[in-house]
Amino acid sequence: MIELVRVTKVFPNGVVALQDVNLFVDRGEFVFVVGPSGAGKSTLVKLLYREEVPTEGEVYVDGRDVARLRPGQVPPLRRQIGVVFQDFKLLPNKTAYDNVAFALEVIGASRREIRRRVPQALDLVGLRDRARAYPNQLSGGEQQRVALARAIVNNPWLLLADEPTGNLDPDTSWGIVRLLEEVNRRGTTVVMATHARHIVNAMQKRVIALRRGRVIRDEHHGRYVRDDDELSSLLEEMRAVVSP
Amino acid sequence: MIELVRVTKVFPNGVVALQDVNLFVDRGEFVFVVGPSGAGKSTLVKLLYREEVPTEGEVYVDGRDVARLRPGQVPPLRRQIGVVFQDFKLLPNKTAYDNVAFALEVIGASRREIRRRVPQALDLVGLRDRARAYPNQLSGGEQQRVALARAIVNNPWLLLADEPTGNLDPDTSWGIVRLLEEVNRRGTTVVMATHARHIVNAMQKRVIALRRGRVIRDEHHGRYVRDDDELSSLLEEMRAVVSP
Amino acid sequence: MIRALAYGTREALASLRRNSLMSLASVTTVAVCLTVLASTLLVAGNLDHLAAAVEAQVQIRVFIAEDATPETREALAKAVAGLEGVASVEVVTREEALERLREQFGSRRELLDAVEEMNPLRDSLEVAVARPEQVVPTAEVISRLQGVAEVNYGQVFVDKLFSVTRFVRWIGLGLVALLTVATVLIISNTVRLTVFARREEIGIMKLVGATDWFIRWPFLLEGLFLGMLGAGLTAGLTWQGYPWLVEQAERVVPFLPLLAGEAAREFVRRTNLVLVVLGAFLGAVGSTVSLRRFLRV
Amino acid sequence: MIRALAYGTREALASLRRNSLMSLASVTTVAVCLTVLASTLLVAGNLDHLAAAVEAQVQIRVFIAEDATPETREALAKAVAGLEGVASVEVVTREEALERLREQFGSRRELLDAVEEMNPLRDSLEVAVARPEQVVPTAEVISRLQGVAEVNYGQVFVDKLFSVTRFVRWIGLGLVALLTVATVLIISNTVRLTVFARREEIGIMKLVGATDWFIRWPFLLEGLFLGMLGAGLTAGLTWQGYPWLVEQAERVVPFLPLLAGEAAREFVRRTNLVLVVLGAFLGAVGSTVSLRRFLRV
Ligand SMILES: Nc1ncnc2c1ncn2[C@@H]1O[C@H](COP(=O)(O)OP(=O)(O)OP(=O)(O)O)[C@@H](O)[C@H]1O
Ligand SMILES: Nc1ncnc2c1ncn2[C@@H]1O[C@H](COP(=O)(O)OP(=O)(O)OP(=O)(O)O)[C@@H](O)[C@H]1O
Ligand SMILES: [Mg+2]
Ligand SMILES: [Mg+2]
Repeated sequence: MIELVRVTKVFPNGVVALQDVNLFVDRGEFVFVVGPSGAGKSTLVKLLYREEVPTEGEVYVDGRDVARLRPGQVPPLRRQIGVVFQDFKLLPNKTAYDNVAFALEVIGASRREIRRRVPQALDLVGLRDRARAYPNQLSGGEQQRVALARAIVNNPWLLLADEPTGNLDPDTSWGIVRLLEEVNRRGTTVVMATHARHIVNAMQKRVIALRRGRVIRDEHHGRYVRDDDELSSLLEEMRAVVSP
Repeated sequence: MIELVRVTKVFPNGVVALQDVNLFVDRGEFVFVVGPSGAGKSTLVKLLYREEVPTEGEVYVDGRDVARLRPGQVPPLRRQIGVVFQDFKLLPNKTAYDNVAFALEVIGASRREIRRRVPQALDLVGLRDRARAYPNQLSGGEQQRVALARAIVNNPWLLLADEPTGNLDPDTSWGIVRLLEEVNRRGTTVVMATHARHIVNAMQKRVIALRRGRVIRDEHHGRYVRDDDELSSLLEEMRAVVSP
Repeated sequence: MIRALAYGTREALASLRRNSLMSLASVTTVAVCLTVLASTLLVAGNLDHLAAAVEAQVQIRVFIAEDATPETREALAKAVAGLEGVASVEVVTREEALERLREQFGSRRELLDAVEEMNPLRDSLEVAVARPEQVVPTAEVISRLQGVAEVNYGQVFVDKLFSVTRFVRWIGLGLVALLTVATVLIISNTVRLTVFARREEIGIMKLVGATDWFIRWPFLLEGLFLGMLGAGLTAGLTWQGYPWLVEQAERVVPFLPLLAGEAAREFVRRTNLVLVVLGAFLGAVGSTVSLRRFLRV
Repeated sequence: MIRALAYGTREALASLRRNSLMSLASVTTVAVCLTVLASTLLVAGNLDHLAAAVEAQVQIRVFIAEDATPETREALAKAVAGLEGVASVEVVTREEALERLREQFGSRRELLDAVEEMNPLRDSLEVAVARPEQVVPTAEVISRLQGVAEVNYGQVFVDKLFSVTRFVRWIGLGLVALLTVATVLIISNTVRLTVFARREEIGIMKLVGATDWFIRWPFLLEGLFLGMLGAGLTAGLTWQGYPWLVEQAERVVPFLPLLAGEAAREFVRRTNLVLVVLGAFLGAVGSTVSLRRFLRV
């Protein structure tokens, strides 16, 4: 359960990243957050795991006002949330395996548990054979998938994925999205900020569109842009395919 | 002019990133490099500006065997090439403006020249108003565009763009691609590794497809995948749009 | 708890391996700092030892009344020996006193032949005290004993001597204090820099939900290991090096009272203990404290 | 060239500002190291000064033949004063010599009343030499002059004294050497860590086409500034602190010959010059050398 009440975020340098945002996401929902570059998608996501705190308004995650948490309450919050960061944020001194294991070590899982679940998670993102590679030995898309494996390995009730397919080819992207759908079906709330138009359109999930820090659209079974724009661009593409 | 002759790249940990790759790109061409995650696209690009050297074979850039350059000849090579790195590689301690200016300072441009060309470049990528922000104060897409501005600001004869639209929404992506096309029309050779299927398909440029380190396709007026796959997936999407 | 310890140790060792360049730099710095500190401690210890040796040479000379019999003389010697703080008493008869004087005159001793038969000197006691600061009160007490004609301990000279030894000890202490502060500052700065070099890592850990202690723990152990390793190097150096140096010095200045033998070994042992504790403490606490500003994520 | 200098300075200053935490840590470390080094230099300087003062008190006593007239005595004094290396000559008549002896005997001076009229002492010259090592050869030369009965400079004592002063100087030198090595190691380690913390930046610059010198230049200047700043702090401290310390010391041990006044100022001035040069050099060269391994991209 996520709720934003009249949230405004102004950065110290004066940039208004979010303005008067109201939002309610129920447990178990699958939500896309879309919008042009710099619209405030990442900022919205960062508010939820308290990398940022709102300048005004309240952010409730699982019923608690995130901005009012005492320092000691922040780690427990974050441990219930899986995050795929837009810039991955893998630990450079740990292998892919250890990066994923870290999310389990943090919650105090036993070594047996870790040995069981980490390979599973790496399997799910198709990286079992790259487990021993360090982040700087992985391709962009591989790093992104390690980040995803880390986010889902401890079965969080909330998964925040910030552009989780930006470095993936369409096929792999689809695999990842199906994985997210599966995770969602098992009860995890998924919030995914993305630019992948085709994925958003095909998934028929709730779409929240941001523009210059404001919510300009919030539709169930939504699409990346409004239908008419979408159709015309598809037609244009078809023409290109049919007559090279 | 770029030529790869029987290039193989095996990383110290045994991963074969490129295998027996032969390639010729003429001056002024616009080439897409596509392929699934981990196919070797970034490795191919890295060979061209000598971040990596081939294990076997030769890489010629502008007629010189890049692997055989003396250390002192590497900076001049790199200064003639603009690179948009997949992970941006912006200098964290410099503002957007200073990051772009750096590429000019490196070639010894005068301060007047710098003051003239940096704002122009930032304009082209739509970031003039974010010039004073540091990388950690920019959104993912904004950082990516700063990286692009840095790559084009000194009019390189070769532009290597590794996934330059991965963090951009479709509209902004198109703007960027048009910019690359414009740069190409002015004479710059452009090599762009990408997953943006629609862009590749619409652009009707040469497409080099990699798979597991091998070139599996090299077509002029190519597409992201073969036509029949493409058409069927488009039809599927249309259906989704027309009947929600 | 055991799991945390195991985890922390594993992480700390892995990090030492992965950041070997940084580890090397820190260990060297710690070792160098502590070596300098140890040298200063050893120099200060020797200065103190030297001052004590010089001070121990201060004696009280007690002239006995000319009419005293050998029996009163012995009785007085006994009484003085029984006083608190008196280390030793030696009886010097007037004949012995003249003999010493003769020796001092050296080649011109014929000068004293003239006074041989009349010998104007008196019997005396040479009294050594256990601790220098007891010279003045002890002399005071002795002067009030029966049969004592005069008490002499070279007041002016002793005052000078004591102010010099005090000064030398101060200098030693001052240097040790300076070096201790310097060591603390430098080691904690070094630790701060190594933590700084890994600030991103720390931020990432926090964002993934690690508690402060979960992050601190491996850093603490790593600092502990580094500090102890550096201190260990220093300890090995002083353990081997100090006796060698003393040996060299004794060849040049055999008459100087340097800390040597068992006493020296004991001193070096204690110094090394201090160093290892200090190194471990600075490493552990330093890295823990330095972490603080990067944990606010 | 001018553009490079301007660019480098701009970059170095910007980087100092942006990396203020790291800059602070390095400046502190440099300042602390150099302060310790400066203290050691000043202590060593004073030890040397002290040793020289003690050595300067060694004199040659020349006994004049008993049959010498006052004229030959004066002639001899002149001849000795003319010798190379002789700093001063004082004539001590036998009467003066007896007077001195009497003073030395203190309360027991009546002992000498007996020898008053026969005075067995001889006229003598007290010769001071300019440099301690001239004592032995000068005594040798004097002993061969006419009218000289005996030459005495307390051979055993002088040998001991010289080996002590030599030893003290060695200790001072040893400490200075140790501290210099330590300073070099610590500062270069610190610089290495600051460079390490920015290894990514350096890699990026290279990938964008910067030459090694283009990257090095700001780092070099930054190291130079940091080193000079740290040394400057130390210089200020010694410049103010040393005279104060000497003042304090002179209150406690006024008779000890410490480096003070103009000589001290000159010494501190020279020490500070060395420190600033050393700081600047270590900062500049340290950062340049540390860069090397990160430039291989
Ligand atoms: N730490 C910061 N300080 C100042 N401004 C910031 C900061 N972080 C983000 N911004 C600004 O806030 C705006 C919103 O940023 P945000 O990262 O939320 O965008 P986004 O929607 O995620 O964009 P993208 O799709 O490019 O990732 C941008 O204009 C950005 O420059
Ligand atoms: N430094 C390295 N050491 C070892 N293996 C590496 C290294 N860099 C890349 N690889 C491996 O080489 C293969 C090709 O990597 P590359 O980065 O070229 O892929 P890519 O085509 O760019 O993929 P993506 O689309 O995900 O960015 C991958 O399997 C990757 O794990
Ligand atoms: Mg974003
Ligand atoms: Mg890549």
